[in-house]
Amino acid sequence: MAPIRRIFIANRGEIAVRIIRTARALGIETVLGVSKADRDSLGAKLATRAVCLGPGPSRDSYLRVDTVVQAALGTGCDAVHPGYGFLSENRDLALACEKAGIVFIGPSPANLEAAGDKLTARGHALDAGVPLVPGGNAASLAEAAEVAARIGYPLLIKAVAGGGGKGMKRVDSADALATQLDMAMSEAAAAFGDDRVYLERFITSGRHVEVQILSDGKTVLHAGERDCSVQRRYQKLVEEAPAPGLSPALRAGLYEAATTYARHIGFRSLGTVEFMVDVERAAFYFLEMNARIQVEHPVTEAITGLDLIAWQIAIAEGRPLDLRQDDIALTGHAIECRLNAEDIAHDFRPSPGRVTLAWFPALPGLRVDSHMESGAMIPPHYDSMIAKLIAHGPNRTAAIATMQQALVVLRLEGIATNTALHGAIMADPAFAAGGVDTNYLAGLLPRLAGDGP
Amino acid sequence: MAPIRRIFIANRGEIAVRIIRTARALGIETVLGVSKADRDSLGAKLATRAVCLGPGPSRDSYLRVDTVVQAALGTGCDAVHPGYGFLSENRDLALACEKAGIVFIGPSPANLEAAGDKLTARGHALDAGVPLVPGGNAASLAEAAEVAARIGYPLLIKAVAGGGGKGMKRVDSADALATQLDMAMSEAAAAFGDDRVYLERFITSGRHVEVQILSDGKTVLHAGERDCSVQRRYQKLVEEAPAPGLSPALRAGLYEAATTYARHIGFRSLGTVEFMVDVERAAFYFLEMNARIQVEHPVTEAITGLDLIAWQIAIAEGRPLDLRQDDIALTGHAIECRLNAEDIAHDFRPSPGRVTLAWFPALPGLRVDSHMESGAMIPPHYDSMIAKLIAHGPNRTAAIATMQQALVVLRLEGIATNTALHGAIMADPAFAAGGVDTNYLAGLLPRLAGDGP
Amino acid sequence: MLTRAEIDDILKLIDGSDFTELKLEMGDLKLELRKGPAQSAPFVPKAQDQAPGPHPPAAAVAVPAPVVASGGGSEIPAPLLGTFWHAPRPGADPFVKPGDSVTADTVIGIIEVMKLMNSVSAGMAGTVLEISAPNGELVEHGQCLIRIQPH
Amino acid sequence: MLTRAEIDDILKLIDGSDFTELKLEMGDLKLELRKGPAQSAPFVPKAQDQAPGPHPPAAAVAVPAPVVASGGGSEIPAPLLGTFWHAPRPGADPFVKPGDSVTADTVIGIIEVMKLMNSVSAGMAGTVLEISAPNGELVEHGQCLIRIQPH
Repeated sequence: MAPIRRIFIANRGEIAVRIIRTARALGIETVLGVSKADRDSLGAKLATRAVCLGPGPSRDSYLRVDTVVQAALGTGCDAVHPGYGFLSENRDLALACEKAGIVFIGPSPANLEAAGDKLTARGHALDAGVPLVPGGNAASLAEAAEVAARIGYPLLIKAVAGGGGKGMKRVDSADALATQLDMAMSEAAAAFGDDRVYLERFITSGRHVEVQILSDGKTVLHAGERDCSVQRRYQKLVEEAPAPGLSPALRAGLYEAATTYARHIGFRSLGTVEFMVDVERAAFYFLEMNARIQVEHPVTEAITGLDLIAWQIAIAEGRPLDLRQDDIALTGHAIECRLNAEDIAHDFRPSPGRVTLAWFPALPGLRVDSHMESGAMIPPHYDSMIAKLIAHGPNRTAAIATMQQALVVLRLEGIATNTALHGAIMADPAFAAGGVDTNYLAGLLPRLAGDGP
Repeated sequence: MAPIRRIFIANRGEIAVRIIRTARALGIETVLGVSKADRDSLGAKLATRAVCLGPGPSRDSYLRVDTVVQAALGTGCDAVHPGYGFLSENRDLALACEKAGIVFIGPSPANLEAAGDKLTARGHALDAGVPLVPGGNAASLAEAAEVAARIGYPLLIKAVAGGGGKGMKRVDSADALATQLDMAMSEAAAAFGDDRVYLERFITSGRHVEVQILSDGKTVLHAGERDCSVQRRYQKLVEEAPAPGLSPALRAGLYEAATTYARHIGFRSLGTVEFMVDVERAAFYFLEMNARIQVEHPVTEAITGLDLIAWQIAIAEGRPLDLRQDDIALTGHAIECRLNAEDIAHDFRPSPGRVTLAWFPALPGLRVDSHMESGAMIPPHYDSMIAKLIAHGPNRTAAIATMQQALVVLRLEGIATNTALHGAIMADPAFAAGGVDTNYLAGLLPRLAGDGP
Repeated sequence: MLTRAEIDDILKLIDGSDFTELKLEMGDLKLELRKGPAQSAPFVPKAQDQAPGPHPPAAAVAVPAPVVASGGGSEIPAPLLGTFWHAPRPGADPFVKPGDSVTADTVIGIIEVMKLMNSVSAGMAGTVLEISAPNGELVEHGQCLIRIQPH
Repeated sequence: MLTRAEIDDILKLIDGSDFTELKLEMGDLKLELRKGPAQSAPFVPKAQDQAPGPHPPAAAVAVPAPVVASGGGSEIPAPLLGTFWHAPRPGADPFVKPGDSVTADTVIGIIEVMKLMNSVSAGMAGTVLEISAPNGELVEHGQCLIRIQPH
């Protein structure tokens, strides 16, 4: 396959800037498709060219497969990078690119079907012998009640097409099932244009650990794991690599399961296999595979030294992975904090608006991925994440110290942010000890507000 | 001595931002004294408060000792940080601070006299048994001719009060002496308000190597050396740490000479002892001591992990250095490129103006110290340095690779910059081999222009 | 000439301030800006609120009222990104040419998105001054398609 | 009210554009800006070109012509940074008070820089509207000292 010369970026925000960074380093031109609300965004300035896809709301711009492909063709792009979210795991986009003779920088339509549809994904996990959380799909309340009776409460309803916590609902008892099912289905429809959901047993105490996969379709490698247990309402907030306190056997088991799964579905691209880990029982369950670059990929880049976007492009170009597993060495510890424009004092409500001052300190070991600059407008239409701080140090303590300094020193003004919450997490002894589970943040928040024990 | 609570920063540009960064990390407030031309600078936005000292020209603002001290008193500051250049080694400012009961974050007036006045500094070096380049002072052409007869040609005329190459002139033969002396004296007067100069034998092939000193007045430590041989007209352009290819014996000799000198003059603060190194003969000569933080301090911070500004503040607060020499470990290799707003295609003439786009990539191992942002104005009154890129890697090759990527990917538009020259240096096999001397850049420039061999 | 970037700058300035009125004169151009609920903003290109979804070739897309007055004409912006066609099919007469009178409903061109043809109407009555976007090339959302002298 | 930051924003905008004229009306305030060598800029606070060096207490500092018209008055900016004194010595009558008539040479206050007293004159004829900078406090270069209604 020919080298890629011009990439159409079908995304926005920090990941658009991130993709442009690597493209520039590789000498590849970029065309950024922006919504009207993102016309003046940093990504639009940094791309070789920006074209306006449509009005602000995502469904009229970033989520329009036809417009994206037309824009890519019309601007002479030979590849499309979908980033994360939006159309990143949309089989229709991958198919349309294939039809239009454009390289989709991601897995094949077949891979997307195998991994992107969570029900199919569970089937493949079963076939591959990868342990699964008990659950099943439900297209109606009757079917949901049936699955619930089999797996018991509490349970989680998840969007089949989902990701990022959207369309995800916890149900604690049978009488809440109908309402939560309705809400999950309408959220899923709104977020993904697909209201299919499935039910899964809720693991009350577990850690979210995921394994980064790189595969050229023949060689399947992992680039270590990430721990993403610090979540609020299934939205990851803090991620780190490696996962603290895993036994070598457990870690090896995760790597083996993740690569087995990827190999089983013939995966070719970058992806992540997510697990729920029950540390006490040294057990883990397959959750899903994300067939795209992830928000938290920089922590893996920090400890491996790999440029994952560059590898993703190389694989899309058809180049074989000229790496062996032993070439991927994990060095030190990295932590990422997601800074969101949200008001933590008012139930985390989004805080769009004009950023009057944006400045991040040049601390050794700190990387900042962001589309913020002084004067930037945060539109109300999209995700509230505005920056990722990634601290890398020789060990976890050093990474936390760097992160603490960054959180104190940075300036992000004009909007409310969750910076103080990150400061509280970094200063919390339970987080410092390492290995918190997915219930951790829900317990920390009342303590911080002073109305907990 | 009491902890410092509010620092008056008597400087501008990237070093003002750098000082604010550490002050914020330490919980210290900052007041930035700005000229009218710098009212809207990034530093003015980041400081707790900014006050306007006077009009744009430095002599009417940044160089006015009385105004600076009045501004520091009037804004309730308990300390003054002078940065580098401007009043950083001005004994009058240190004395005025002492008188006003304000901590001067730098050495004592006596130290400044011993180190800052280059003639006195040479005398101390002689006393301390540190090797010196042959030379002597000259207040008139007659005296200059006498010194020149003794040391021979080529020779260098240097400003007694000088630094940064200002007031420095090379004289190749006796008939050029009068003109160059005049020019050196008037440059020195314009730059430092002090026209005294001295003459020194010109070492035709040498490397500029300097040792970073930290001293609380009792404990004198070094933090390794920096090689600053890539210079254009005595202006450093690229610096690195450690210096490539020094023998362990030569390196140990430099450390010994630097700490001996600092101890001899009872130095207390951060400082740098500069040497000319003749690698072939394994010989070195004392040049001068800079009694301030230096532009190139980040390469030392990169390989030591120290925050030198924080140590400078701690020493100024009277806290003892709770470090031993063994605590300062040197890890990996770091390179700094100074990005200047200058037009390399037109004899490096300065290129002030409005920066339309400023963006630096968040590369792992890259630190960017800058006051640039999109829309920033570069006034014509000051130094043309607008950003420092510092690349740190496990070895020199890795640091160069990171720097090369940064130079390709960054965006600095609306003005001319020397980015391409840095790219050429990083790609040059002679630089890659390591250990170039101070003639290197003068030889590279014609080669790049295509009119050399 | 006012560039798009300058207009954006002015809007940003107005956006962040308490100004209620701004008048700008520059050569032929006279610019007046007012803030306040009772007055219409005669300046900002307005996006369609409805998504211009894929619809049958003949379906007329409601084009927003012309919004940028410059050089005596009003710009008709592309309601969606796609390939702009001057005529219903290759070789046919163009929908409109300079000098033609149009009403709000007159079809001025077609925007093709992945083989779906979306007709674009003028949205205002007037005389066509210029066909600004070339035939068969990509237009982005909001890009000027033609300029009209309003009646 | 126009704030200083807003004025700076406008100046930045003008600075980077090809505008030759800008009119701004806001309540009572009417602002007109023109670029071009033949016309004076009635808007930008002008810095003294001469450095206000340490000079004898009685030496009158040439204050630039008032430049910011706001609320009907003109601001007299501090020619240098220092402590502003309303009166020649503690307890004495102030140099000027609201309602006083001043000429260009009338001393309106003293700016002390490290024990050196620099007298500041009005620089224009008019009636004092307000003493804007407090007695005995730091004023920065360019800060408004008093406001004058020009004659």
